[in-house]
Amino acid sequence: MSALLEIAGLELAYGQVAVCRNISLRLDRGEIVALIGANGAGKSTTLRAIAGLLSPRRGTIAFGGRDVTALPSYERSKLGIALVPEGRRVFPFLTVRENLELGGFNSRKDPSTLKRRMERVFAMFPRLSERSSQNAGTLSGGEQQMLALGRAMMSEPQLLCLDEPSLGLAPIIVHDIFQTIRAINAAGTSILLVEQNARHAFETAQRGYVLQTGSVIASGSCATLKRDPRVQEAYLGRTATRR
Amino acid sequence: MTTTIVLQQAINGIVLGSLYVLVALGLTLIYGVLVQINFAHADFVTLGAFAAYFFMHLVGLGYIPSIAVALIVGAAMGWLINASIFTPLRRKNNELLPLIATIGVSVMMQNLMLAWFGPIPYAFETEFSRHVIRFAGIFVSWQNVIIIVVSALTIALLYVFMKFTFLGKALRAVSQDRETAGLMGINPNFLIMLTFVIASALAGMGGAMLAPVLVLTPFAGTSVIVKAFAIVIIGGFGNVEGTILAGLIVGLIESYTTQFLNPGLIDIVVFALLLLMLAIRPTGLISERREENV
Amino acid sequence: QDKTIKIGALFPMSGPGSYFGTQDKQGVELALEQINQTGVNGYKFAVHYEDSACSPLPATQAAKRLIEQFKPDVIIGEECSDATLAVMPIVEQAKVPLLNAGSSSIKITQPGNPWTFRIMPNEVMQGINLAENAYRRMNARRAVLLFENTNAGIGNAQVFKENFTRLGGKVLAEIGFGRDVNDFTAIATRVAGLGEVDVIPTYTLEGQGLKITQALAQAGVTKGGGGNAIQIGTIWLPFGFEQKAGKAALGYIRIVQFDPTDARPVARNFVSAFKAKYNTEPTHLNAHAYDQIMLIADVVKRGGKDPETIREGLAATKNYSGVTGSVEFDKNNQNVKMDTIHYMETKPDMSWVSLKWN
Amino acid sequence: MSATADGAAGEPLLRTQELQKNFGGVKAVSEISFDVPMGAIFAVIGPNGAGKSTLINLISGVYRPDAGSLSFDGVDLSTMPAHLRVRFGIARTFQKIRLFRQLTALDNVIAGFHVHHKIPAWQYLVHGAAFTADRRRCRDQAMQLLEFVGMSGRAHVPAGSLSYGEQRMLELARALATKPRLLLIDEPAAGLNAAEVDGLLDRIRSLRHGGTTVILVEHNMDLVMNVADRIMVMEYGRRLFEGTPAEVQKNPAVIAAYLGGELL
Amino acid sequence: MSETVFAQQWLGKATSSRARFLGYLTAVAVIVTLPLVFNDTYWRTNLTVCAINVLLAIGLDFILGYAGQLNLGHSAFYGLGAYVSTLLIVKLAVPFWLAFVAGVAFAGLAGTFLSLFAVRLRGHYLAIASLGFAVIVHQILLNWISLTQGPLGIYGIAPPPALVVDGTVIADFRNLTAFFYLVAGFALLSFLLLSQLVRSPVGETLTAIREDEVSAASLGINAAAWKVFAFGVGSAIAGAAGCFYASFVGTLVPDAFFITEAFNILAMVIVGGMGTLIGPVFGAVLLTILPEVLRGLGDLRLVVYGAALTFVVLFIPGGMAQAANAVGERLWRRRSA
Ligand SMILES: Nc1ncnc2c1ncn2[C@@H]1O[C@H](COP(=O)(O)OP(=O)(O)OP(=O)(O)O)[C@@H](O)[C@H]1O
Ligand SMILES: Nc1ncnc2c1ncn2[C@@H]1O[C@H](COP(=O)(O)OP(=O)(O)OP(=O)(O)O)[C@@H](O)[C@H]1O
Ligand SMILES: [Mg+2]
Ligand SMILES: [Mg+2]
Repeated sequence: MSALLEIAGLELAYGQVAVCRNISLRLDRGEIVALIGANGAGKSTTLRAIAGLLSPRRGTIAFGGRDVTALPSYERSKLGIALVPEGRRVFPFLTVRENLELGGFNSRKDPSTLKRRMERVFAMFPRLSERSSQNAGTLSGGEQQMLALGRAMMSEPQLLCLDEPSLGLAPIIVHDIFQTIRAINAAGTSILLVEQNARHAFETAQRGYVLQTGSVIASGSCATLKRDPRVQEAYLGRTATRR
Repeated sequence: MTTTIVLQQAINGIVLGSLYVLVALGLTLIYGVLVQINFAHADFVTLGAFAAYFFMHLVGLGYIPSIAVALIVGAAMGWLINASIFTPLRRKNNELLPLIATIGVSVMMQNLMLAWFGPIPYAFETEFSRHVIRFAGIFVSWQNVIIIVVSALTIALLYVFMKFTFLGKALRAVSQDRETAGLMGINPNFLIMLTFVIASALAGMGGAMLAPVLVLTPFAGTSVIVKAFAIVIIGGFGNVEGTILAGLIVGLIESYTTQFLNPGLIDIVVFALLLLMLAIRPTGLISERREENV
Repeated sequence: QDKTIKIGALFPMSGPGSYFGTQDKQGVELALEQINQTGVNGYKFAVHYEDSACSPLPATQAAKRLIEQFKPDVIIGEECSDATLAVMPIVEQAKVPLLNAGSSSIKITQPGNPWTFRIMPNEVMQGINLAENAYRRMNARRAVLLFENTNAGIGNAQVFKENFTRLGGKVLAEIGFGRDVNDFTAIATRVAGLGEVDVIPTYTLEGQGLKITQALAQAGVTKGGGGNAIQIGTIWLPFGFEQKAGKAALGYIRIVQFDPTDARPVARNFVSAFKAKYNTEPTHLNAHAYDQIMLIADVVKRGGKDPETIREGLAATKNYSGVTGSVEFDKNNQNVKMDTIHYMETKPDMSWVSLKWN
Repeated sequence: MSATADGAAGEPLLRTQELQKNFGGVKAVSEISFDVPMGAIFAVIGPNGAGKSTLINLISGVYRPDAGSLSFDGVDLSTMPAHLRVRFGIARTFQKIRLFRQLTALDNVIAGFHVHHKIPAWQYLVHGAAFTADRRRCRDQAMQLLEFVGMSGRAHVPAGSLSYGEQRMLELARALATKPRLLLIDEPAAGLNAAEVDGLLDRIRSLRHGGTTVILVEHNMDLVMNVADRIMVMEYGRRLFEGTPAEVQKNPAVIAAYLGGELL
Repeated sequence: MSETVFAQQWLGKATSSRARFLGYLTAVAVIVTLPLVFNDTYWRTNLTVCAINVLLAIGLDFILGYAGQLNLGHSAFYGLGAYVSTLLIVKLAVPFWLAFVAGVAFAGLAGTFLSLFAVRLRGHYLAIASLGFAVIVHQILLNWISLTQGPLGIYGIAPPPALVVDGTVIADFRNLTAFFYLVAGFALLSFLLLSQLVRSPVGETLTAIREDEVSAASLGINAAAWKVFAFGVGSAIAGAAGCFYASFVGTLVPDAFFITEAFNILAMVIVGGMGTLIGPVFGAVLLTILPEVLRGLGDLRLVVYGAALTFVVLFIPGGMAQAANAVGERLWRRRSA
C-alpha cells in the first residue's frame, strides 16, 4: 500500500503561540486512521493544516506523493481533500440544498453526478431532504452536523478528514454514522478521523495516533492502543472501565 | 392638475429610479458578497462618466463604444484598487478598516479627478440625449429610455447570476464564510476580486449611462451615492429584487415630492421613509430570512 | 529695491466650490503678470493662496493662517457668502482690509465692516433691477422662481420676489433645490403644470443651470422649447453658457457684469491678454479676480503701502474703471456703481445681444 | 428551604404547560408540559431536530412561545424578556458556542456577574472603595469558577483561541457566574472525551449539591443516565416519554426512536 | 484578530491607577502649555478645533468602539447641539450655559431616538439608518428657514460669557487661549469620566453586547437599554462639541454638519484605534492637524490626505493606539530582557 497522506515534522502556530510541534503521521490509501487526544491537544489544528486552512511554520504535508504544503485550501480540495470542520460551519443563509450543491463545487460541470450524490446524501440523512429548502442556519445542531457531513461527501474526496463527526448527534444516528464512515471507506475513500468518542473511533479505525499538547505520544493499531493504560485512563474514562 | 402631469411625473420618477438603481447595483453586490460598504463607488461612477466623455470627444467613435470603454476603465480601476488596497486590508479581518479605506480612496480619487479634469462642469451631449419622444403630451428622451432598458437588463442578468449559477452561489458562500468556502474548492480571493471588478465595471458603465444626465464634474457621483445607499437599504442589503423596487419607489417619491411639495424636501422624505421602513421591517423591503438557531 | 505688496487670496480650491477658486486664480495670475512687469510705485505684488473651502470653519482657519504666516497687506476673496461673513470679524481684528468680489449676501455690507469692501453689486441691487426690468420692460406678471438652496440662491430669489410682488407681479411658485439635483425633468414638469408663466428667474451655477434650461425647453415651457416663458437670471452664468445649452437657451435674458464685447480699452485689453494666456474666453469670475488685483494696484499707486493705507485708499476710490465696471464705495463699503451691468438676450443662432436696459 | 435530590417536596421550580413554538410549517415544540422540582436534574433527550434546543430557548426567553405558558417559582415567564429572567435565576449555555470571542476567558466570566454588581451609581464615574471591593470580588469569584471547570490555567487566553472543549467549559462557567437557581445546559458534553465527561458529571452533581436545579439537554447517554433524576424524551416537538433513567432505557419507543441498540 | 483588545489591555486595564494618574497630570500639563508654545492665532485656533474634534471622537468611540454600534450619523448630534444652543441664545436670549445644557440634552435625546433603531437593526443597516438620520437633520436645518435661517446662516454668535468672580475677570472667552482651556478642559473631563465608566462593569457590559447580543441577554444584560445609554452619552458629548463649535466659529450654517463631517469623525476614531479611549484622541488630533500641515501642498492637499488616510489603515490597522502599544511592548520587552 502506498501512502496517501504523509506529514513530517509539522509545527503549527496561531500567531506567536505554537500549538503543535513536530507532528508526523501517515495515512495509507484505503485506510481509516483515528486521531485522538484531550481538549486542546491540537487535533483540530492538525486537520486544519491538512486541509490548508493554516500554513505550517515548519514541516511538510504530502498528498498522493505530491508536496502540497504551499497549496491553498481550494487547490487541495480539487486534489481530493475534504474536511468536515469543527463547529460544522454550514453556510447559514444558504438553503440545505445549496449547501450540498456547493459541496460538489469541483464537479459543477457535471449535474448528473451531483444529482446522484445528492440523492445518496438524502438517502443517508432523510432529515436533510425534509429540510432541503430551509436555511441551514435554522437547522438544529444535529441536523447541521448531518449537513456538514453530507456536504463533504458531495465531493467524493480521496481523503475525508472528519473533525468529530458524531458531535451532537443522537445515539441512534451516531451508530449509523460510523456505519456510513466504514461504507464510504469501503467505496474507496481514505479517512482521517478525529473523535472524542474513543471507543467508537477505535472500533472504526484501523490505526490511531494519540496527541498530547501538540505532539504525538503514541501510535499504532487500534487494538494495541486500546490496551494502552495511558489511553484508557485519559480517554476512555470511568464509564468505560466500569463497564 | 391633469393626469398628464401625474403620468409624466411617474415616468420622470421611473427614469430617476433606474438611474439610482444602476448605481445601487454595484453597491449591493459589493455589500452582498464582501459585506463592505463602499463609499468610493460614487467615484467609480464619475470616473466612468469621464472615461466615456473623453473617449467620445477624443476618439469620436460615438456614444455606444464609449460605454464599453467606461466599463473597461471601471473594471481596470476596480482591479487596481482592490489588489493594492482592499485585498491586503481584508486580511486584517476588521470590517471597519475597509470602510475607512473606501473613504480615503474616495477623497483621493475625487481630488485627483479635480486636478485633472477641473471643477467646471462638462457638457456631455449624445445623439440620444437631445432626441425626445413625445406622445400624448408626455415626453421622455431616448437617453432615458436607454437608461431604463440597460438597468432592467443588468438587473435581470445579475439576478440570474446570483440566484441560479454555481458561481453566484459560490459568491454567497464566500460572503458567509470565506474559510469554509475555500474547503469547497472555491477560490475566495478570486471571487472577491471578481465581485469587486464586476461592481466597478457596473459603476463605470453606469457612469457612461448617467453622464448625459449628470452635472458632470469630479463630484458628480457623490450627488447620487447617498440616495443609492438609501435604495440599497430600503431594498435590503444584497437583495437584487428589493433594490429594483426600492429604486423605483425612491424615484417616484422624488418626482412627486417635486411636484406636490418641494424638491428641497426630497431627501427628508426619502430618508424619513427609510427610517420608517426600518422601524417596521428592520431587514429591508424584501428581506432575506437571516435568523439562526441558537 | 524690492518692496512688495503682499496679497492673501482666500479661494475655495477643494470640493465643488473649487469651481470658483480655479477661475479666480486665473484672473489673479494674469493681473500679477501684468503688474509685476513694471511694478507700481516701486512695489512688486506677491500673492499667497489659501484654500478656504467655501465654508465657515475652514475659511476661518485659512484666514488666520494667512494673517499669521503670510502677513498680507490686503486679502481678496471668498466667493461664498457664509465663508466671507465668517472671515470678516477676523480681518477686522487683524486690521487687514478684505476686498470681496463674488459674495452677494446683503449682510456683508449691511451694516458695513470698515475693513471689508465689495465690488460686485449685492443681491438687493441685482434683485431690484431685475424685478423692475422684468415687470416694466418685459411686461411680466407671473413668475416662477428657481433657485439653489444656498445662501446666494435663496437671498437672490427673496429679493426678486419682494420687488416683483411690490410692483404688482405674482410669484406662482418658489422652487428651491439642493446642489445634488441632476435631473430637472420633474421640476420642469411641475413648472409646465402651473399654466401661463412669463418669467422664470433662475439662480444656479453653470452646471445645474444647463440642465434646468434644457429640461424647461424639453417640457415646452420656455421659448427654446416652443413655450412662452422666458428664463431670466443674474450674474452667475459664464459666457459660452448659451453655446453649451444649445437651442434650449433661446430667449434667455440675464444680467452680466462683465461683457467681453465691451468697447472700453481696459476690457478689450483684458480679453485679449486672457485669451493669449489661457487660450479660452474669460468668464466674469476671471474678470472679477483680475479687477480685485488691479484695484489694489490702483490704490497702491495712490499711495497705499500697508493694510491701513490700503484700506483708506480703497475707501477713497472714486470712479475707478475696471473690467467689470466702475468702482466707488458707499459708507458701508459697497460698490455703488452699476454702470457695466448689461442685460443680454440669447438669439436663435445662439449669439446674444446686449439689451441696453441701463 | 433546602433542596432535596429527589425533588419530591413542594412546588415545582419550573412548570410548563402546553408550550408550543412553530417555525413556518415546522412544529418545533408542541404541547409540552412538564414540571421540574427544585433541586432536580432534569434531562431532555430526543432525536436531532426534536425541539430540545427550542425548548431551552423558550425557557430562557430567546423565543416567545406561540401558545402555552411557563412559570418559574410561581412567576409567569411567558412574556418576560430574556435578560429579566436572569435576574430571577435562570441561566443557560448554548449548543452552538456563543462566547465573547475577543474577551479573555476571565473577562467572559466576569461579564456573567452583570446582575450582581453592588456598586453605588456614582462610583461608576468616581471609583471608590465599594467599587474596588466589588471588582476584586468579581475577579476572585470568576477565578473560582474557572477553577471549578478546570480552566484556571487558561484565564487570560481570548475565548476565541480556546479549543472546542475548553470553550464548552467556559460557557458553563460564564452561565454559573449569574448564580442561577435553574441552569439550562444544552449539550455540555459535545466535544468532550469520556474522561472529560466524567469530570463534567462530577461538576453537575456538585452544582446540584449547591442547590442548583439543572435542565440538561444532551446526547451523551453516559452522562444523562448517570446524572439525571428524570428524563423527558421528545420527538418531533412532542413528548414521547417521561420517566427515570431506568424506565427510559427500557422503553421500546425510546429505543426505536432514539437510543438504537447503543446501550442494550 | 484581537488587536484592539490587546491595545485595550495595555492602555486600559493593565495600566495601574498610578500610571493613569500620571497620565492625567501629563495631559493637564500638555493642555496648559500648548497655547503657550503655539502662540499665534492660527495655531491656537487649530488647537481648539482639535479639542472639539476630540470630544466628537471620544463620543463616537463610546458608541462604536464600546457598544459596537456603527453610527455614521454623528454629525447630526454635533449639528443639533450647535443649533439648539445657538437658537436659544439668539432667539430667546437664554444665558449661554443654560443653552449649553439644553443643546447637550437635545443632542442626547436625538441620540436616544436614533438608538431606538439601533435596538432593532444589525450592523450595516444601522450604519445607513444613522446616515439617513444625519441627512434628515442636515436637510431640516437647511429647509426650516423660518427657524434656522437655513443656508442663509446665523452670524455673529457670541463666545461664552466671561468667567467673573467677585468682579474680576478670570477667563474671557473672546481670548483664544481661554477658549481652548475651556474646551480642552471639558474634553479632559469627559475623557476622564468616560474612561472611568468603561473600566467599570459598564465597559464589560457594552463589550459583551458588541460581541454577541444573544449571549449577553443570557447573562441578564438588557442590550436595548444599554445601546440607548451609549447612544445617549455619545451623542450628548457631540452636542457639547456643537455648542462649542457655534460659539467658537461665530457662524453657523447647516453645511458644517453635512455627512462628510460624520465620516471625518469616524475616520478619527478608526485611525486612532477604536475601542480604546486614548486612540481616538490621537486620531482626532492627527486628522485635524494633518490637512492643515498639508496646506503647503496646495491643490494636491486632499489627494495626499486621502492617500494618508488609506495608508494609515493599511499599515497600522489597529490604529495609532495599537501601534503605540506595539512600540511600548517592544520597549518593555527590551528593558526586561
Ligand atoms: N484561533 C486560535 N487562535 C489561537 N489559539 C488557538 C486557536 N484555535 C486553537 N487554538 C489553541 O490551539 C490549541 C489546540 O487547539 P485545537 O482546537 O487544535 O484542539 P483540539 O485538540 O481540537 O481540542 P478539542 O478536543 O477541544 O476540540 C489549544 O490550546 C487552543 O487554545
Ligand atoms: N428559526 C428556525 N426556523 C425554521 N426552523 C427552525 C428554526 N429553529 C429551529 N427550527 C427547526 O425546528 C426543529 C427543532 O430544532 P431544535 O434546534 O430545537 O432541535 P434539537 O432537538 O435541539 O436538535 P439537536 O439535538 O439536533 O440539537 C428542527 O427541525 C429545526 O430545523
Ligand atoms: Mg477540536
Ligand atoms: Mg439542539
